[in-house]
Order: sequence, then structure tokens, then C-alpha cells
Amino acid sequence: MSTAPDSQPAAQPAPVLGARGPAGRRRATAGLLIGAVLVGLVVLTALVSFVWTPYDPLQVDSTARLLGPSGEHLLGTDKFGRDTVSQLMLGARTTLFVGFIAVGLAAVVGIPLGVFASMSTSWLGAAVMRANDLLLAFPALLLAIMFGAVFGASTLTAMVAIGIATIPAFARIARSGALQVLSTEYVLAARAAGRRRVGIAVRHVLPNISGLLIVQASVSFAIAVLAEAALSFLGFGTRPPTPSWGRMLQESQEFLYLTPRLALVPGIAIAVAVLGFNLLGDGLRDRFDPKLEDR
Amino acid sequence: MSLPSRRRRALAAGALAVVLAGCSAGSGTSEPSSGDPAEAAPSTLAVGLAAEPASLDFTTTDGAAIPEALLYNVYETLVKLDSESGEVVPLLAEDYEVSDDGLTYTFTLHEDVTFSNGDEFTADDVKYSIERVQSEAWTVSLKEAMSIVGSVEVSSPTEVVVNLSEPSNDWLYRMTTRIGAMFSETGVDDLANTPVGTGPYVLDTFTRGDSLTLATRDDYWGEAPDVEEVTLRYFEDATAMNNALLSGGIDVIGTLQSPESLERFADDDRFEVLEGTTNGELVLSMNNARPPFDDVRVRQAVRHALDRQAILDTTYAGYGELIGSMVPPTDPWYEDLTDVAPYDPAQAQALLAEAGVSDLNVAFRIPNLPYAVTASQVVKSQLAEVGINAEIEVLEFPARWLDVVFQQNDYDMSLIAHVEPRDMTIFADPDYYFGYVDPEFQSTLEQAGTADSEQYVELMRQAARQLSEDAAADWLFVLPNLIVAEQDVQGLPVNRVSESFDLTGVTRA
Amino acid sequence: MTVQQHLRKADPRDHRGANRDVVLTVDGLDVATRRLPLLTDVSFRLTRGERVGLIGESGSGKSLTALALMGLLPEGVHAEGSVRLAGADHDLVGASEKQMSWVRGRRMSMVFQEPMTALNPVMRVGKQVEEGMLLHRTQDSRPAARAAALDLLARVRLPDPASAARAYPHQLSGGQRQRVMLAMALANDPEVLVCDEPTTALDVTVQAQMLELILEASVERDAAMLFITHDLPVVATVCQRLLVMYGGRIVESGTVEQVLTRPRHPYTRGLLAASDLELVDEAGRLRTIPGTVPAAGQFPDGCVFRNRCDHEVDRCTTFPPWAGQQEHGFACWNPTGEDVRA
Amino acid sequence: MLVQVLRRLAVFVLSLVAASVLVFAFMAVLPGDPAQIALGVSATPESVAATRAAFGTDRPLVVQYAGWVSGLPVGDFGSSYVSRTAIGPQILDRVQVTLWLVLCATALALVLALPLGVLAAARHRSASGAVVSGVSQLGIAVPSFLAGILLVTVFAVRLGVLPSGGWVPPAQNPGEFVRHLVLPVVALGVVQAAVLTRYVRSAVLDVLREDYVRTARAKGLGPLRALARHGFRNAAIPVVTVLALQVATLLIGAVVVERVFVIPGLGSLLLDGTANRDLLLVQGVVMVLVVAVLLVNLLVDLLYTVIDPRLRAG
Repeated sequence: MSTAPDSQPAAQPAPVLGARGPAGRRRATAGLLIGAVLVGLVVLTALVSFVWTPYDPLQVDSTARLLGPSGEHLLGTDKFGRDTVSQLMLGARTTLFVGFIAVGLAAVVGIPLGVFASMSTSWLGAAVMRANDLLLAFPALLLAIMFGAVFGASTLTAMVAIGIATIPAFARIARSGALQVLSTEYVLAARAAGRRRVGIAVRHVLPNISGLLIVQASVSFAIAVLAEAALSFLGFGTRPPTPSWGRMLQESQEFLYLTPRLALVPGIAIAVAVLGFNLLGDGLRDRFDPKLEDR
Repeated sequence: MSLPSRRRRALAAGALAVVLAGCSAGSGTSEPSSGDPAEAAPSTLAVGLAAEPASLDFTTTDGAAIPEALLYNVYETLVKLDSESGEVVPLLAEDYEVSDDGLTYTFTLHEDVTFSNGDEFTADDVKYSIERVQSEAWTVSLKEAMSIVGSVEVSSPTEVVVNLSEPSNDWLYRMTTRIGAMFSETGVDDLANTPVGTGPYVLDTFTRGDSLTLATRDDYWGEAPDVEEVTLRYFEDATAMNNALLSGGIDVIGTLQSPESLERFADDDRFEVLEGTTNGELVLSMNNARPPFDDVRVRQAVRHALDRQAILDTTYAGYGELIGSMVPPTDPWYEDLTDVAPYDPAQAQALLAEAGVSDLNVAFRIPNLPYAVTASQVVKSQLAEVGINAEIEVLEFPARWLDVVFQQNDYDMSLIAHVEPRDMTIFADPDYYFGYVDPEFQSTLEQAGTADSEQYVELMRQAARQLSEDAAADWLFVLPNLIVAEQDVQGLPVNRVSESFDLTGVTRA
Repeated sequence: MTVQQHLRKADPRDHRGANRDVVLTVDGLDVATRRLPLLTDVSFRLTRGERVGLIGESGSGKSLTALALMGLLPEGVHAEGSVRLAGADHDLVGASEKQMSWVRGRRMSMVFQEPMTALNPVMRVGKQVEEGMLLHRTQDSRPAARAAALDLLARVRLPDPASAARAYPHQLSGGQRQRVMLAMALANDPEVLVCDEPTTALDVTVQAQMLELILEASVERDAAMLFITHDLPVVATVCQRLLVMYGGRIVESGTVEQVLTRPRHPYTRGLLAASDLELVDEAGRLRTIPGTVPAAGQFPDGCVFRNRCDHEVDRCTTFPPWAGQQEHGFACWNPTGEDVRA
Repeated sequence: MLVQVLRRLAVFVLSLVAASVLVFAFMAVLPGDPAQIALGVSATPESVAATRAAFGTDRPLVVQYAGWVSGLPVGDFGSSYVSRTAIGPQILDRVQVTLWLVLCATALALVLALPLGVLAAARHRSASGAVVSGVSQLGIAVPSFLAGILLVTVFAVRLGVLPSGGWVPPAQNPGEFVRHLVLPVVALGVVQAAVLTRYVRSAVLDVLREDYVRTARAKGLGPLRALARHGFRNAAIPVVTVLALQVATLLIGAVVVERVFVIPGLGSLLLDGTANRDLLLVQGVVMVLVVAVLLVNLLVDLLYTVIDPRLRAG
């Protein structure tokens, strides 16, 4: 029977029609594409900044303060006479760095916790999820302010705070995804074949929830970028002279009347990055989430 | 541990400085319905200020915001500092005399002065107030300035004699500050919430995190102020304060926190911009007690490496004044010492070479105050030009900066404004965070303290020059006092040389 | 004008005579997305009280046919052709939402395949049954609707209808839910009942009871029924006539007896062979139709079945015309069994 | 069902206790001696010791914790180390302000997001749906403090139609109260509305694809009626979840917006307290915020059981 094609009519629903039919799919793909391009732009900017910036981003030049956009300084200079483009490029690095560390931390801690909770039948699994819920009561900003108060505010405390606050999101997604995978027949088969839990987690669960996790990572990244900006604005984030978009925005506040450009440029940069990661996340979700596929 | 009294005073100066200089206790504010320009009656005024008082009791709570609001307005002193001339002038004392040996001060008091609780103000209250400063009731460190008083004698209800244990050129000046405030024995029960003084204003309401309202009282002994109700609104955020003025929420920005926005107001017919001066020297401190800044040549190199005008331009949009030592231009012994260590990177490099240091890395630990954050970045960049790498580390102010830099002295370089009046004495304190120990400088100041007034000025001048030549620190500039007010507001205290935001002379046309 | 006259007028091609009233006429129904044809030229008729089975593998277009009749096609999927209902003076294809709302649940109702998801989980069962009656005003008051709902629930043999009415769907078993679905579908005594694999999701034991109920209900009301299934024994029990569907087309039709005993289309034959558990091939394996149902748009040109057919001839590259009558015929160039063409 | 509610309440109380331990322990790590800070750096050791005794910070941590936590239920948060005044009333004052802000912003977010989200879902293939989706994406990408700053610049400074910030209690002057509330609520609410719109959209889209909505349509309900009668309640479940998460975000977003609009709420109290090392105050405010979030979670969980009968099973 196994060699013969399966003619059992109940076999597979043909994934033909979709409430999100071709048009919806096209739009989702467009979103994914725009998201990928925006994120790519930010990443590229950050990468290029390692080898080249138009000027030294930290070079203070009191003779070149508050210059308007020109051929020499494409987006002008700030009150220190620093080149805005160069600052922006270095800021992209900070932004991505914060995002990577925060999301990475959340993923590294959250995913194993979630998978563990999904597989554990003892009280420990329940306890992990309860602790997770409790952590939800400490939003990133609150944690960062507390961390800043205790350890002194810095990029590090901001990253760690944002990361810790993002753990529950990953743990939840990992747990619910894992529960779904664990109830599938091939996992039951693997169990029946005597495979150990860790083996199942690594062989079956993780690969199957990776799509969900990538989506979560993308969305969390967007949130981390916003959180870093807000923290820098409040003075709990990145410390000078390291440029970050949030800090650029905060520093440029007093120029709002005379040189609004200084605030708008980092503001737009933040919006672009957040938009990019969100669109990317949404697009990926449409790709990965089977729920949206059929019917 | 018992610190020498001078150390305590010096520390006090520092503590005060950092509080006034920053946005330590600021908070939100609100605009009253009366803030609406259409409704604003001429007898009310709303002033935006940065730091909110943590409490209303300056006898036990440190911080510049309390005397800023209450001194001269609610509490009065025997003598006050005139904000125009910077001179000591009589207030509650009609007149005063100093004996030739400088030990005895005789004050003649105004008659018919009453406290806001109705009690009469007499010589007994002066004795009570001065002795109270010396008692346990006062806990703030500034009280040390009163320890020089030996005894207070009441010779009549309107005459009081103060005997000092040693002559002082400084004591009368200190009497213009909060420690000279006159209290009533029946009015000290709830100082944190209900201040009782002889001033023209009484506290109307204090909404924490928001504003403080002062109202005139009917039985004031002197000339009643023109403005009947003043609301002091506290803004943590400089931009928010600017916006409040622009949108009619307040009438005056008491101290502009964002100098770059000044142009916006200068261009606007509705507003007048007042530029005055302060006592706030922006000190770039170098830890004299440990390498590399234990070497005078390295310190001098730093001074030569800095283009202070550029720092001033960036930090305060060019407002403020270059000084060159620990003396603001309003002090009698001020002299322009900017040429002691002019901007000269070549000279700086030569000095560094002479000292035998290269690839210098220094810990530059600054408070998270806006001006320090800005200025430090320029300093860092300029030092890099001569091969000094200053690693900026921003510490939260006040708590962490005080802890790390001020108390543990764990820093190479720092940056903060010292706004305490006549505070060159802090350099004479060997335990102060500067780590500057120079017996000659100490003895010069000691002599000055007891010298006659002419010699006093000369000795102080000499001390200031020595400080500068020793490069005990670098003095970037003196902070400007920038006030923006609606055109009809007159008589604002243009110079911030006293502790008070003196409202008594303010009028609205 | 009687219904009968009306129908004659509506469908002049009715050549079968008037011994039974035609209630539903589907003629040349095409369903497609913007790019893909999904159903092609589907035509059939249902007469009063007639029970017609629609069979075929998954993906052959059965459910889509049902949805097209109900006007419930998913977004982006459009129908062309004609679907006419007795008593309705408009074609259901291209009818407005308002017109369709009048038809749905009143003239024509549907029992869905999946009882677990087809009921609103947050609404009490009784209310869901009442809703249709109140909507179409077949019961004019809430208490009347409630009483009618209880009666319906009793008639679909739910034990303790009163408590069932108060229950939420999740508190009922799959079989019970499907009874509720049936009760809802029958609430307004529709002329046409469309059942889309109503027993597929149920346990075997429950299936039989359910089938009995459905049969009973349609007989009782003399309602026409389109019964979709892939289960041939079920079809044999319930239906009188059969439509065999493959690749979005009806490939064979006839009475149950005709189709099941003398299949003409190779596909029908394959289906029968695959469902016969006693029939094995030379190697002793169960018979199957080779290959799988292609995805929509992947069907071959010409005869849609030719890539899986062991009877393929040259002419199969063009789609075979319908042979025989609408009620009994097939679409194949090279049919099995007796050749009606000859 | 009662058992479930009781169990949920027990979890809530346990979470409160765990949170209080966390907050207390965390604040206990803070460097710096409150007594020293309160007295200024030059205070004598004797007076520091005396103040320490007065503050009670010389007691063992466990005793301090017990003292602190036992006061919480009755609103006794201790006395501030800085202002020496009771913290409870201060927090109460500020809570009222922040509550107005958060509630109004939530209301605004709902008023905007529900119709827009439904529209975007119902028309997700048409241009109007795409516009709503696109605008909401942009709305999410703009930091709320930037939105706030821009709002002030336009409406307060340029046009002068609304105050730039500040707070007037409703009892004092209802008209001014509203005028002062508009911009901060818009800054806070519109960004949240953008987030919520997207969740409403996807929840409604999901529900529209549900079998029971098709069943309802098969009964003869029109598309909107089917959605309204059968879809909303089901869609409410994910939306309520998100709303709960958003209240937490809003509470924290309020910290930022209060800074921009100079509003004396919990956020500014928290920031001031942090800057002044007003340990007990910060501890109190953090605790209040955490309790608020936990409380919202509790309410939402209870709300689930109202919305979804499936969760009522014992």
C-alpha cells in the first residue's frame, strides 16, 4: 500500500483556494518585500558604517555647527558640527546591536523555557509559565528604569532590560507552537519509537516552530528599536558619545523650532526600521502560519 | 569621623552646586486656567523653573530649589544680596555696624515687622534664628558657616549684637543666604509644608510634581510687591518649558535650559530675552591625587588642549563668559585669567611629551546633566587631537555621580558646575574630590579670611591666579543666566548671584 | 401560475415531463478564481423529494458546488452560469446579498461537514437554532421560536432537548452537534437541503443514526436533497440518483443503480473498485485509482481524467461531449461497459 | 466556575507576593545609603546613623520587607526618604492623573481601532482596507514621544489652540481638564489604536474564515450581520488579550508622554524618584504599576470566562 498512490479521498485538502487568494497573497508578498528591503537598508547601512562613513561620526567641529544639507554634508550637521549622515549610520549599528542582543537574549532564554514548559508534565513546567506571566507585569521600560537606577543606565542595561522583558513573548510562542507539534502524529510515532524528550525537542519541535519564532523575532526587533528610542529619550538608554537614533532625537529636541531636520531625520530612521521589521514579521507570518493558508 | 569644619563647608558647597546645577528634583507641572493669556490678570505671574523642591524645609533638606522659591519671597534675612550690583544691602536690618576688629556686628532692626502667622519680629527672633542654625534642628551642612558665631545678644527689641569668635570677611555674605533666614519660634512646627516668614509672600499651594503658588499678604511691613500671585511651575524637560511659554502656559522662563532655542524667542516680539550671569563655574575637574593628573604638566596640557570658546558655543550657544579660574565676573576679586592657559594644542603636546606620557587613557566620569553631556563630548574630541583618549562615562545625577566621583574620588576627569557663591575655598580642602593639596594656596586663603577688606580682595585675587597657574582644574566658563519673559514683565532678577529667585521687584506693566 | 408552470417557463429545456416538480436547476455553472477554473459546465436538476448524491474524491469540486449553490463562495472565487430555484424569480448566480439572504436558510439550507467548527462556540445551541427562524420570520416571537427550536432538537433525537438548547457547542459530542446542525438546516422547512459530507467527521456508529435522520427529514418534508460524500455505501443507502464529479466537472450521472452497477466512466469505475474491499489486483493489493487528484489548474487539457486513466485514447485531448441524457449519461470518449453511442 | 475564579484569585495573590519580593529585593541592591543621601554628603556620621534609625534602614532586610509589605494593602507605602512625607497620598494623587490618561487613551484607541480594524478586515482586498492597514503600520512605527512632540509643536505652539502640557484636575475646571487632556491622550491613544487596529483586523479576518460564520450566512444572515452576531464575540477574545497587554504598554507609555506633556502622574513620580534615589518612593510606584498590570491580567482572565463559555468548564 505504501508504494501505491494514496487514493483515500480524505487524504489532503488541496491548498488551492484561500480566503486570502492570489490577490491577498500578492499583497502579503509585497509587504514582505518592502519589509525586507527596509530592513536590508538598515542592516546595510550598519555594515557599511564599519568600513566607511562620510566623516568621523564623533569628530566635533565647532566651525561647522548646524550646517544645512549640502553636497559636503548630505543631511547637514548637528550642534557639535558632526555629520548627520555619519551619525545616522553609526546609529543604525547601535540600533541593530541593541535589537540583536535583546532579541537574542529573549530567544535564548525564552525558547528553551517555553519548550520545556510544553513538555514538562510536572509542576515545574506550570511554575515556569507562571513565572513567565509574572515577568509580563514588568514591561521593558519599567525594567530598564529599575536597572538604570541600580546599575546605572547604559546601552547594556537597556539591552538586557528589553531582552528580559521580551522573554515571555518567546516562551509563550515556543510553548504553544511546541504543544501543537507535540500533538502531531509523527511526534507520537517518535515517542512510540522510544526517542527521548530532548531528542524530540531538537529533531521535531524546534525545526517545526522555527517559522513562528522567526516571526516573533522580527516583531520583537521592532519593539526593541522603539524601546531603545524611548529609553534614550528618557535618559536611560545609550550614553554619549555613542550615537543612537533615540539619542539623536533627544539631543535635537531643543532645535525643534529652528532646525527641525535634526529631529526628523532620526525620527524617520526609527520609523523606517520599525516599519521594516514589522512588515517583515507580518510577511513571514503569512508565509509560515498554516492557519491562513487553507480555505 | 569628625571632619574639619572647612571640609564640611566645602563639601556643602559642592553638594549645593550639583543640586542647583542640575535637574535633580524637577518634575512635571501644570498650567492653571489663569495661564490663558486672555484671562491673565496683570497681578499674576507664572514662572517656569527647572528643579522642584523636594520639600519646603531648607533647614533639613538640601537643594537649591527651596531657597530659590522661598528666600526673600517668604523668608527674609537681615541683609540681602542685591541681584543687580551683587552687593550686600540691608533688608530686615535697617542698618548694621561692624566693629573695627571685625568681631562684633550690631544690627538695627525695622519696626513693625510681623511674621505671616501674626507674630511680631523682634531681636529675640534674630537670636533664636541664629542659635537655631547652630543647634541640632538644622541638619544641612551649610549651617557650618554659622559656627563662627560666638554669641548673640539682644540689647533692645530692635537691636541685636552678634559676636564672632574670629574675624571673617565671609560671614555677612553668608547671612544673605538661607542660613540667615529669620524664623519665628512659633512658626517652625511644620517647616516642610508650612513656611512662616516675614516676607511679602506666603505659600498658597504646593502641588508636588507640579507647581508652587505664592500669594502676597496684607500685613507685610515693607512695600508690597506688584504681582499678587506668583506660580512657580517646575519642568523636567527644557523643551516642555519652552513650549509652555510659547503657548501661553507660563509668562517667564526663569532659567532657560536649552540655549539653542533662545534664537526662537529672540525673534519673537512677544518675548524679551534677558542675559545675566551666575555664580556657576563649569569646572573640568582633574583628579590631582592620582596619575596622570598628579603631574601639573599633564593638567596644563589639558588646559592648553581645550578650545573653551568652542565648548561654550556648543554647550550654551555662545552665551556665558570665559573665566580662567574659580571666580565669576561678579565677585570683587575677579580678574580675567583666560590667558593663563590659552588654547594651544602644540603647547599641550609639548607638555605631554615633557611629562613623558603618551597614549593617555583617562576615565571621564560626568553627571547626566544636559550641559555636562554636551560639553564632555566636545572636550573628548579636543583632547583626542592631542592624543588623550577620554572615555566618557555618564553617571546618574545626583546619586551615582556623588557616590563615585564626589565621595569615592574614583575618576580621572569630571565636569560639573559649582554654583555656590564664593566657592574658591573648596580648592583649599585637601579631602575635596579635586585632590588638590597646596599649602601655599591654603595659607593665602586663610590670611584672606581675616584680612582687612582691601587686602582681602588682593589675596583672593592672588589665590585665584595660583589656582589657574597650577591648573588645579580647568574652568570652562561661567554659566549664563538666561531668562525669557513676556514683554510686560519687568524687574526680574537678571543675575543669579543669590540663592533666591527674587520676585519682590517684579512688576507687570 | 403554479410552481410547476413557473418552472417550465424558467427552464424550457425541461424535457423530462411533469411527473415531478423540479425545484433546483443548475445549468452551465462555472466557478473560477481570476486565474483558475475550478468548476466547469456543471448542470443538474433536483426535483421535489429527490435525493441526489454527488460523489468524487477530495479536490474534485463537490464542496465548491455546494457553496456555489448557496452563494457562499470564498472571496475571490466567482460563479457564472445559472442556478435557478423554484419560487425565486431571479437567478441565484449573480443574485444580490439581500436576495440570497432570502434564499439561504429558508428555501435552501446546508449541513456542513465539520460539526466541531460549524457551530458558534460562544452562543448557546438553542439560540443558534432559533436564529434562522426569527430571521426569516417563520416564527414570529422569541418564545415561539424557542418552542420550535426545542421541537426541532427533539425531532433530531437529541436526548433532553431542553438542556441541549441551553448548552454551548463544546458541551455536546460531535454527533450531537451534527444533529443540531441538521435541526438548524431543517428549521424553516427548506425545499432544498444541501448536505456536505455530513457524516464524514462522525464515528461509524453515529453515522448510521445520522443518515437515518437525514433521510427521514427529507422524506418527511419532501425536500430535495443534494448529498455530497465520497462514501459509496452511504450514497447507496441514502440517494436515488448520483452525480460523479472529477476535476470540477460532472463526468457521469444516473440512478444509483445505473451508476453503481454499470459505471461508464473509467473514473467512476475506479472509484467503485477502490471502495470495494474485496476486490484486489493481481498482486493481491487493494484496487486504487493510479495517481492523485491534481491541484486546481493542474488538470490536463481535454479530458480532465486522462492522465490517470488506463483507457486514454487520442481523442481524450479534447473534452468529451456529454453522452446520453442529463439524468443519465457520461462524458467520456472511451467508456467502459456498453456503448450507448452505438 | 467558582472554583476557577478562586483558583485564578489565588494565582493573582501569589503573583502579588512574588512581585513584591522581586521589587523589594531589586531596590535593596541599589547602591547608596538613603540616609546619607537624604542628609547630603557632608552630614556627620552620628546624624546619618540617627536618620538611618528613623528610616528603619538599619533593620535586617527581612524585617524591612515585612514592614513595607504589610503596609501596602492599606495604602501605607512608608515615608519618603527625601521629602519625609507619606508616600501613599502622593501615589494616590498621581494614580488619579495617570488613570485618566490611560483610560482615555484606551477608550480612544478602542473607538478608533474597532471600526477601522473591522473595516480593514471586511475590505481587506480593497483599497480602503489596504489604506487602513498601511496607516496603522505607519502609526506603530512612530514613537509616541515623537508623536507627542510633534503634536505640541503643531497644536500648542503653532496654532495655539491647545495647551502644550500640564494638568488641571477635573474637579477644579472641567473645561480646562479636557483641553489639557486632549494632546497627551491623542499622543498615547493613536499609537495604541494603530497597534490595536491591526489586531482587530487579523482577529476579524480569522473569524470571518471560521466555519460558524459561514454557517450563520447559510442561515440567511447578511455578511455584516453574521459578523456582528457571530464574529465579534469570538474576535473579542484575541482583542481583549491584546488590550490587556496594551494597558501595560500604556501605563509605561504614560511615563514617556507625561515627560513630554509635563503631567504630574505616576510616570513623572517614578522618574523623579529614580533621579533622587527616593528608594521607597520608587519601590512604591513600581509596585503600583506592577499591581495594575497584574490586576488587568486578572480582569481579562475573568473576562475570558464571560466571553468564552469553553473556558468555564470546571
